[in-house]
Amino acid sequence: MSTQLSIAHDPAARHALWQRMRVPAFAFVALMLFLAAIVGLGALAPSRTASFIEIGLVACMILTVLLFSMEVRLETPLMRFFALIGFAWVGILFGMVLLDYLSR
Amino acid sequence: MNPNDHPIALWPASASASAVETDWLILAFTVLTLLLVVPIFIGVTIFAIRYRDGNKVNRQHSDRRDRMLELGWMLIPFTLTLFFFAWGARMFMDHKNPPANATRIEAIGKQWMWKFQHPGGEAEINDLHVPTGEPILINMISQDVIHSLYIPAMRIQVETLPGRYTQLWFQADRPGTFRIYCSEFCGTDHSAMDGLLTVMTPADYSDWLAHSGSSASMAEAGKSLFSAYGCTGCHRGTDTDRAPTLAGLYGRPVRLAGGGTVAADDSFLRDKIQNPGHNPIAGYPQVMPSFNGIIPEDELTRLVAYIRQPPTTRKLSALPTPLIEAPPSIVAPSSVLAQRSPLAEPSLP
Amino acid sequence: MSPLDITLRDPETPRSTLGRPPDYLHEAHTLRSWFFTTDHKRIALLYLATITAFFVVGAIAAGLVRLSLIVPNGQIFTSDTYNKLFTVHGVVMVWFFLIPSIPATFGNFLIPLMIGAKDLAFPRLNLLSWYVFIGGGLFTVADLVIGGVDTGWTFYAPLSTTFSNTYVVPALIGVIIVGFSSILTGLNFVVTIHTMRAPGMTWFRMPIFVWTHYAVSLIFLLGTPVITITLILLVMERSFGIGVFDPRLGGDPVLFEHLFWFYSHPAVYIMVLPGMGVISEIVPAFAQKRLFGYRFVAYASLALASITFFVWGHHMFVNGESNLAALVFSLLSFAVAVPSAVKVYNWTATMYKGSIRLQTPMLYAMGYIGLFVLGGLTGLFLATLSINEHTHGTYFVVAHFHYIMVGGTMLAFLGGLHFWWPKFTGKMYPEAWGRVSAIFIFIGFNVTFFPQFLLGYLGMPRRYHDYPPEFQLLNIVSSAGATILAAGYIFPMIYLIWSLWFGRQAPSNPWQAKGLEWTTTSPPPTHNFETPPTVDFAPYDYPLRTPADV
Amino acid sequence: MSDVTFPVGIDVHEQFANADQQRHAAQLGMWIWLVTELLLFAGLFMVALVLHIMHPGSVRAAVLHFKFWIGAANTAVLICSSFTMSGAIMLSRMGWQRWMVRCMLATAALGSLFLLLKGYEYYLDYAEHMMPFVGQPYALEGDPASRLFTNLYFVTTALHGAHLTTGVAILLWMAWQAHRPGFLQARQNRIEVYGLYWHFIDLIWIIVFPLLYVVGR
Repeated sequence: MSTQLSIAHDPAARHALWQRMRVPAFAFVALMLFLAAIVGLGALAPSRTASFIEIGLVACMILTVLLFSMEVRLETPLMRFFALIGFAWVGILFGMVLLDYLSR
Repeated sequence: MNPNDHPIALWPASASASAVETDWLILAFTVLTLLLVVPIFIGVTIFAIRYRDGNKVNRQHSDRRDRMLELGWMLIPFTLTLFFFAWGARMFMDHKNPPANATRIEAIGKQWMWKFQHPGGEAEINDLHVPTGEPILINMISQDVIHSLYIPAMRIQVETLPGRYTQLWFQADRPGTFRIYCSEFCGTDHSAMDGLLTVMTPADYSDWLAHSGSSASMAEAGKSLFSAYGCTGCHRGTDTDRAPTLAGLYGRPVRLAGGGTVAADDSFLRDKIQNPGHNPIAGYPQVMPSFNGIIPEDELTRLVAYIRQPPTTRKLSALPTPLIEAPPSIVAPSSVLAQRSPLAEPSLP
Repeated sequence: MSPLDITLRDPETPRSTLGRPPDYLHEAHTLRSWFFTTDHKRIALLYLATITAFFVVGAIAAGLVRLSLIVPNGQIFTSDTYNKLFTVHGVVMVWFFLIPSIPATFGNFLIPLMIGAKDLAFPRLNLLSWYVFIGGGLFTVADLVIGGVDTGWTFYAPLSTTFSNTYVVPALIGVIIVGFSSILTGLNFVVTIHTMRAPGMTWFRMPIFVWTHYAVSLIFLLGTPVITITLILLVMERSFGIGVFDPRLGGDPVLFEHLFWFYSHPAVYIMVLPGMGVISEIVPAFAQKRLFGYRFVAYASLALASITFFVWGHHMFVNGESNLAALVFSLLSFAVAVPSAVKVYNWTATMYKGSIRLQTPMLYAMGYIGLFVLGGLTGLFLATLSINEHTHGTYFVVAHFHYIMVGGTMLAFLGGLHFWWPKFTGKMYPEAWGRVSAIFIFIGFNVTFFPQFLLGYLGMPRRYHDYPPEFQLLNIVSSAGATILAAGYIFPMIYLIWSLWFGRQAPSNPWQAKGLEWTTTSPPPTHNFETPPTVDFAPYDYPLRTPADV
Repeated sequence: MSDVTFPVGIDVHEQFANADQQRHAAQLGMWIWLVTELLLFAGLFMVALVLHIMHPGSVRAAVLHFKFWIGAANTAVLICSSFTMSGAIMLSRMGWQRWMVRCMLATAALGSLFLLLKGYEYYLDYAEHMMPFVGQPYALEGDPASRLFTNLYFVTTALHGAHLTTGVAILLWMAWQAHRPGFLQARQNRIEVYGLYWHFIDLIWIIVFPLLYVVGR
């Protein structure tokens, strides 16, 4: 059995936890705000322009999740590369298919 | 190759200026290819012999790299081939822009036959007769799966898609009999979906037309269908009370209810007859019934041919009031598309 | 310099075989030790046996297709049988032989050896991917052989969704399952190459074989999921009529082609790139000379793997794609010529002033170079828009991709099999038989497929069971060539198996080749190296013949 | 017993040289798997985009039938679950194994809530005749193109639901493993790697929700 440290009500440990939870909490709040904006736009002012703004907001949400929740900002360049390459390839797929559909 | 060719001909017959140019393109490209690959073949062979293990030859070399050499054999062949890209692209764009005066033939691909209809209404199965010296535009659609109308003597093919018109054109410059194929695999009798293209002198062609016994031109046939399916009930001449007018509609942009416009081309007209509720048009409530599965593909082609006519020749205002009182949705279909159920997966033995 | 370094630097130095632990083949003999192994080398042999079996199925179907085409009016089989036969050939060869062939066998066996690792990063995942592969493969092959499918390997909608009356759904499900095997293999390779390299094994000390497998793994990872979801949509369409590819509901069959070729064009490079890796090992070994332009060849592999994702539309020039898209796809397709040219010219330059031994693997490699060049350049013909308008859907296309896939992948596969056979099994194959079969395959292949270029330009459409009589002569020539080719395939199957029992014991490095895999015993011990290697030398460090040496 | 910390670490498998290499490999492996997941869903997003372009009107008709507010609530639920998952990861790094298990159970509960809401939404769709493939008459009969988008909605949400169900199952299994002391000492790595998966399923839904429910309204 490993050594067990009793830290039941150790204020220093709790403080360390809150320190660590600051970034996830920030991501949580940011995501909720973005979501509120998207839902608000979609519910109150649906239009073509609103659609483009919504897509922009989705991009912000994706970035937030990647950078802060999934901690890409702390990762090695290799992990960042693999976090990025999927989106780059989605870009190729979308770009080349839309090249056809938008010019038909 | 074609029925009367020599059995060991190594070059296909050609029957249009464009086909001859394609041949020149491929010949010139072959010459370039040989220039690029023959050195490799010779090099591999000579090196394999000369530098064979045990041969006493000078093998002195260093590890130094000539970057220019490597960049050179990367980029020079590429640049040379780009010339052929440009040549091929120019011809391709020519093939996509038919002359305005082209004679228009409607084609329908279905499992497993080709149906052609001349502007005067003469219909043919699998075989096609065309005159020399006149651009021929083939406007085609598939009734079921994807086919591809392939005329090797013209060095051209375009696929026929279900639900959408595609076009190809050519101008034959010598009489003869040439093969037509379907070149996109389309099921059991794919290889039986071929026929003969007979290119005739203009005189022979008009003679052939005169003896082929057509009762009505495409547009005339379309006009009677327009009445028979009850379209005249709403689309009356230039009257726009109940439905948008179709006079002069062809080729114009149409405003959609959802925003944006779409050009009223063949595919649009066909789509509107089949699925009126799809992408509703601005200004009119969607009340038209769907004719999906009710009007067969060849009748659709005739209807579109009728709507495509300029209003003066069509005299829409002189059309009679509805001939049929019954709502169009219960008009007995003359032939419903033979469709197999998507659920008809046979059970494994 | 310690003795260890000397053996690493110069693999010709014999190592003591006394008192060494049993190698991976002789460590255990139970069935359980094979079917539950996590040793990458044993899994590679499981794959080898499996894909050979699939190859035999596909080859028999090809033989029957060529048999049928001897006569023009299709009297030998009914059209349905013929259509099912070429579908068996296409589906089995593409999905169950060519795509896994080199990566799953040689890649699995050699990547850890070449980078000096004990195993792949996820050995259990590796075993799982074999089970997934054989599960999906047997499912589909059983469906194809017992029931039959007549859509061709391309499964174009709406033929496959609505109009075909054959057993399409099980075949699709099998192909979807096999896709996961590709993904897991690719994932394992990428992680292994990134994290498991021996100390000192930098990126530019890796053999080109590892580079090409890295590039292939990226294609597996970035392409396969798209074909998986596309085929899932196809299954849904056929089972529930969801309509995404059904024009009667406003769907678009051309969208299927886009999604299909987004994977299936890069899949060509899944087949070709590993072959290039094999050739890049064989040519320096049998010329005893460093690979010319190593860095260019390495970068060219990555360039091919990325450019290939931009060119899929060249399969659709006449399929209703927009003119602009056709122009762009055509231009980008020409760009593929650049990295391909790099490889071919660099292999040729490697032979220059080498010390060349024309043993079996080298014969295959030379054949590969010739056939790949022809296949690649006819690819440029097809990428030229107006030539494509004539040759699309004809035997010209068939000949072109067989030059790439048989002339390329198959010859590289056989070349690599002979090259590494001593390492895999510890036995030498009979050299004379090897050379005879290599020559048979080269001649048989050309007699089979060169006439098909002519047939295609003459206008014979592919997948035709009943063709016009004027094409008969060339078809007979082609079928005759297929007979020679078949003989060339049967020889190695016999003498390689024979060599397992009767072959001469192989030394650690029979070809005096460089590379970490030749520094270990033949066959290697279970954990690949008796002592973990440290690398401080360049790849392909064959001796330079500087003026001082001559 | 609940307020104790445990040493954190991993058992090294034999093919790896050290724990760092193994940790690195596992992390990279998961990222690569997520790349393939993204491209899997990208095929569906591509179809959705093409339908948006080809049939804007029909797509709008279908979108107006989808349960916008349930979709929005579900997005919020997943964002909350992402937060609890982050909590579990942070706690695992500090060695607070008991609290970590609680966070994992909270995450699994939120995931299940999502699935329940999704199930209810499917029920409402069924009741409104928005499930044409089950053979019932379809609410938008005159507009066949809208059926495509409706069907795509079911394929996409079902595929996402399958991923989430798998995720919840793995989470519960890991929580069960972690209820004994010593989990973090041998397998702390697993929770990190699993966390990436959970966040990514969340990210996929963040794309799915606007693409299917919001854009084109």
